[in-house]
Amino acid sequence: MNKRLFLKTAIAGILSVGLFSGVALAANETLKIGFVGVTSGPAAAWGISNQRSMETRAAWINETGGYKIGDKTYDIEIVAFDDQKDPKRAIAGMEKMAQEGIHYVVGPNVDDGAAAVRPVAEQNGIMYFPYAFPKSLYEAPASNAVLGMVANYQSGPAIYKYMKDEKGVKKVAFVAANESDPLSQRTGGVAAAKALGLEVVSDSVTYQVDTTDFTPVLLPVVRSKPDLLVLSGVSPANAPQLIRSARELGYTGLISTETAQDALVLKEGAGDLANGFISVGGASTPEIATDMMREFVERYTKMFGEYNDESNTKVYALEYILETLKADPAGITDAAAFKKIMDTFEAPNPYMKGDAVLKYVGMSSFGQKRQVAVPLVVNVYKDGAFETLFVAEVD
Amino acid sequence: MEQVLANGLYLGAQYALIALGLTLIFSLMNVLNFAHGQMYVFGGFVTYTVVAQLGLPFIVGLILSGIVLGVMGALIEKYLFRPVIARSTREESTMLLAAGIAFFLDAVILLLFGEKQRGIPKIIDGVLNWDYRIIMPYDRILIGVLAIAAICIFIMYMQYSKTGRAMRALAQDRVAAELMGVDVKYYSMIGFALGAMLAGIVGGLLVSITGINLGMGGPASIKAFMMIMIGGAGIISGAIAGGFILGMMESVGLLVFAAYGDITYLMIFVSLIIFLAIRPHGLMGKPWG
Amino acid sequence: MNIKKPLLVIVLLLVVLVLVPWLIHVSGRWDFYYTLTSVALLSIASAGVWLTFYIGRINIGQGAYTLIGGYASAILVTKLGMNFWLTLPLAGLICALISIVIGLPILRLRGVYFAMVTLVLTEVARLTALALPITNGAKGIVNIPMPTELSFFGITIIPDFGTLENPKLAFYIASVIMMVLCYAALYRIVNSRLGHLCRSLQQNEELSASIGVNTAYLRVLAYSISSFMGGIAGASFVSISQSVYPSSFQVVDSVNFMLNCFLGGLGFVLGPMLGTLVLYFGWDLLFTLGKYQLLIYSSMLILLMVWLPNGLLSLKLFNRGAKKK
Amino acid sequence: MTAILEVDKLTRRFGGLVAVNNISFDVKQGEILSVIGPNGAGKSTLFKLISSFLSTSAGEVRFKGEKVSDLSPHVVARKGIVRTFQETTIFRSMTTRENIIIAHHLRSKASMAGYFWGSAQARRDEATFAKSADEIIQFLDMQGIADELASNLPQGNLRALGIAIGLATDPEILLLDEPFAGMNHDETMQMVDLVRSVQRERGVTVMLVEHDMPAVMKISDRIVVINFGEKIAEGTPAEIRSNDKVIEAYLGSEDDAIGI
Repeated sequence: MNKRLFLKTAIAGILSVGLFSGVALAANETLKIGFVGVTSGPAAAWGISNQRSMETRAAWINETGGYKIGDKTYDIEIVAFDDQKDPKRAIAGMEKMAQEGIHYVVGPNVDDGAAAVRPVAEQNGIMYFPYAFPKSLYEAPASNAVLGMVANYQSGPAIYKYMKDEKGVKKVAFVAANESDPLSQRTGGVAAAKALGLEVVSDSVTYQVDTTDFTPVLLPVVRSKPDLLVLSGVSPANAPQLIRSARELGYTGLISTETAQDALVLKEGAGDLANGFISVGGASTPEIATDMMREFVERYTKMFGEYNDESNTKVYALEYILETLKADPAGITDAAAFKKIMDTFEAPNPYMKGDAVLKYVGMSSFGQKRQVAVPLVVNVYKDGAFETLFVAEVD
Repeated sequence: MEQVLANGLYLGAQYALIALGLTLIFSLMNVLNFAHGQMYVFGGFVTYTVVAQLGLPFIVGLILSGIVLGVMGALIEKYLFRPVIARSTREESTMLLAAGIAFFLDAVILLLFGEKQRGIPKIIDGVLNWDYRIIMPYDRILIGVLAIAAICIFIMYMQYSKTGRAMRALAQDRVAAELMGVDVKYYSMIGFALGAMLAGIVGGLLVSITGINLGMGGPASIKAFMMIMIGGAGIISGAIAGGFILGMMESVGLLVFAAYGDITYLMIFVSLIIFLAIRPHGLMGKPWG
Repeated sequence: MNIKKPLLVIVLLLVVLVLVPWLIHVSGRWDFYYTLTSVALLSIASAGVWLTFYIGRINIGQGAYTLIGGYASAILVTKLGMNFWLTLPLAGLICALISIVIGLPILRLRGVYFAMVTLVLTEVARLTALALPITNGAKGIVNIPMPTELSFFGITIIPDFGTLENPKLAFYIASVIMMVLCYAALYRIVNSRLGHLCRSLQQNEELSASIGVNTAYLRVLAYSISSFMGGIAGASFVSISQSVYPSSFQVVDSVNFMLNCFLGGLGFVLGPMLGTLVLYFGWDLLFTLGKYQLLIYSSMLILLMVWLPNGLLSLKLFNRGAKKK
Repeated sequence: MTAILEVDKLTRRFGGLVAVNNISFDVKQGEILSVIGPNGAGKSTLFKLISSFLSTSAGEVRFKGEKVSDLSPHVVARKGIVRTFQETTIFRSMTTRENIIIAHHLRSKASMAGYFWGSAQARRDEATFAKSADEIIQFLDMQGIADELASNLPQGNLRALGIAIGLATDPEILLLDEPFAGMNHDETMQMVDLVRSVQRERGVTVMLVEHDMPAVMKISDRIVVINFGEKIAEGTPAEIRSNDKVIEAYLGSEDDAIGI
């Protein structure tokens, strides 16, 4: 009896200590930036490249003496939460960020998660930078989400126009996984292609993300004889397989996507068949990368063993947060100040050669400035590396 | 049409091989191995490591995948499933264990092999093109043939070897087999190892075509479950039939429903439910399970 | 015995409505409100799964009903402008009705066959949500308003959540009250003749039929109660996240509901509640482990299972007062 | 004695196989009727047809003149025809008493909602059942094992429990599926007495399927013999013993199966 009582008390004690003492003691001059995204399970690749970009940059800043905002210098700490691609967990992650007193969060990676965390973010004054495209996240009355990359309905038209003008593309086909994000992107892509006067020859074929053989999926698409095959919202895991199957079925036209890809994955999965594949990237191609970008890639590779080209597009969100805070230090504790300065904020882009600047855009897509202006870099894959096809800007 | 059949056959061969291991384990121990897909992924990564990182021939990778997974399966059976089965009041409890193992393997795969999609270079180049009626790359044909060969070897083994016969007796009636002097513990372990080994070999085979990533495990398990339901749980021939049927359904369905893309799989799933409502034990299943 | 039962409910209510908020207040861990709200709602859905276990069916399809419930409530609120609190029972009823239609044919299946069909059901629900126009397909339904005021003859019963200073707390209170009600109902079912009949079904369906139990009816009844619980849990989640997507509830959720039951113990009414608490909270607490989170989490799951194959509640510590069986 | 149950040209096919072929016989009020036959003769199928666990291919079963074949098992049970099973089938994780109480379900008057809310009727039901269960326990002399978990009971007790479950439903006809299987001589004789007392003291008509010849000869008022799905003989034990067709049928099977 006594033993039981003791055990029960002990367990209760351990539990309550575990539950209620998790508040980390905030050391002076540490600036916490959150990350809520998927870093385990099937979609782990999306979140991991994201989280590692942030951690690389943070370690770099801390190693070189910290980041100066206003008259204080901060160490940057990345607080990461794995939402397992579950919108319910994503909410818990955002709550955790609020608990840690964090006001700036990168993520979530998918549409449903980004929509689900909105109430929590707005109630707790958190600005978050999702990698999800639905316009409802960024249009008023929503106010706390900032699109962290170029949306497909922005990059799509640019790519298709280039293809139409430069490569004589007339007929386009779309394939997408039957999940929310890719399907939404396909709808956007089809609309953009039609607006340009292109003929859409196939836009209804979908596949399960767990498909192990894409030949049956692509058979009807290839038979519709498009000049350009668009892989809407394709994940880096599926891209090489789709390319390979299409080519093996005798498809000779162009293939493109509006998501970021990894060169090594393409090389391993499709080999030479991937040559000519067009995708969207950041700024790490040799033509436009600055020394800082090169150093970033170097540090990332050193820290994690292997670089992931998807990170090119994901290096920006943290940079934007820090630069904007620098512009108005009040933002550190107050998202309202951050929002205010967003309209006028401007800083040089350290990662890309030329006179590109960091600023917030999105007036034409969302009616308010709720998107980071990252260069729209369109790459083409060639023998294990990307080459820049053209660079465009989004307003 | 020829193309559709060829695609269906190729898909069916790989599916059947995945389902075989799962159904073997189920027939012997009544365990629905949720971790089967993860084992398949693990096998794929072993072959990847051997071929792409160490530069050894494909066949070495394939054999090593089988061995590594076989050993893993034997250990899992001996130290995890056996004690749990012995002590649990409801045998479904093993599902939690199997799911725990699936999570565990997911974590290990992520830590060991990373989050990226991996693949190895094509084993043979070139595409068979029969008058544009059947287009089939040679490596795909080779893998399809290897898969069918593996299925045949497995059936022969179950039919004619002493171990195979013992396992079949065990699958039919555990108690009777025990009375007949079959070492139930030993053969359960061998059976689990064999099932896991099959998963590893499929992983190794497919890494050369579709590549591998850590997300493929869970969905692969679910697909394999569907196949063994179609054929009848715990029936070897049922699993093979289920694999080929699902392969054909996908191949045909994707062509027929191409215009309504989003509903192809919905159709496949709904027809599976209707089929089972009419035939509650699958094509050739026994009324057990 | 009869006096003890209401007492138990009151104690449970006191714990969740007074003790927990007090602890949260003292410790300042406000984020636990959401975590515990999740636990409450997920354990309602798991309670449904547990009930199907109780009639001897492995249910891996609860995710389908949480999703249907979520969509039902979202559509009623956004398209018809109904009050959320009315859509909540309606969502449950819609799920129960659908489950009757689906359950009639599939409940004849047993063992792994039933388990697999329900697993496929979750995927069917997701694909249907993607394909239908009323669910808004891939784009989901977003910007769902907060629960509004519920009044009765001018008396406010539930305030408008949108105007509350702390909607988090309001959601917590609503969820835990629902949870306590669900578990009280479950306890009542299990300890009444209804429960004995369910147990007879679990142990031997043929014998049950031959002593005159309408097994088909009882199975469908239990399954529809189970789906009702799934439906209200799903609807509540949707109102918290103010959005619903086809991927809001997936196969993983269905599997988790089942695992919650296993972990807590299939033989104990409070099993699914404890299982949900441990599994969900466990993951949250291990959050500091970073990339080793899943590894440690799954290892602990395996060890727990090897240690206590019949669930946490089979531990002697908890079983002091239980009847010797 | 009047016929309480009429089996009329009952037929059941499984694919090409005819398991029960055009069988007709009557069961009279209050008697013990045994159905015997070699293995695979179709005895169990016959039972399943009578209790509606299987649907018929042709013919029908009438209970007090009313058709009772091709219904649901629970409906047939409700009418008073209750079947126990070939396997020692009981509710394994309930105690003896719980087994018996649950088996009273047929007599319950409360609705499902009544159980849930614990209505007055439901409480009256429970009290009645508990009392009746005590009586049955007493009647079958099971006081010693009343609170024992059924899965812990030895073979002989299980069979008695099966009969107790049958009794609890207050049947008019009890269908016993091989009640003596796997028992030694003493146990069998005890069981024979038990079945006899059920018939005499409770007025239950008993129909049983059995292999054990001596027991059948001892217990039965009348016997129906089937072989290859067809009825080959019907009569008192004495008549059956001297029937040529029966001896012929049994000569085909193992010697000890006859036991005479």
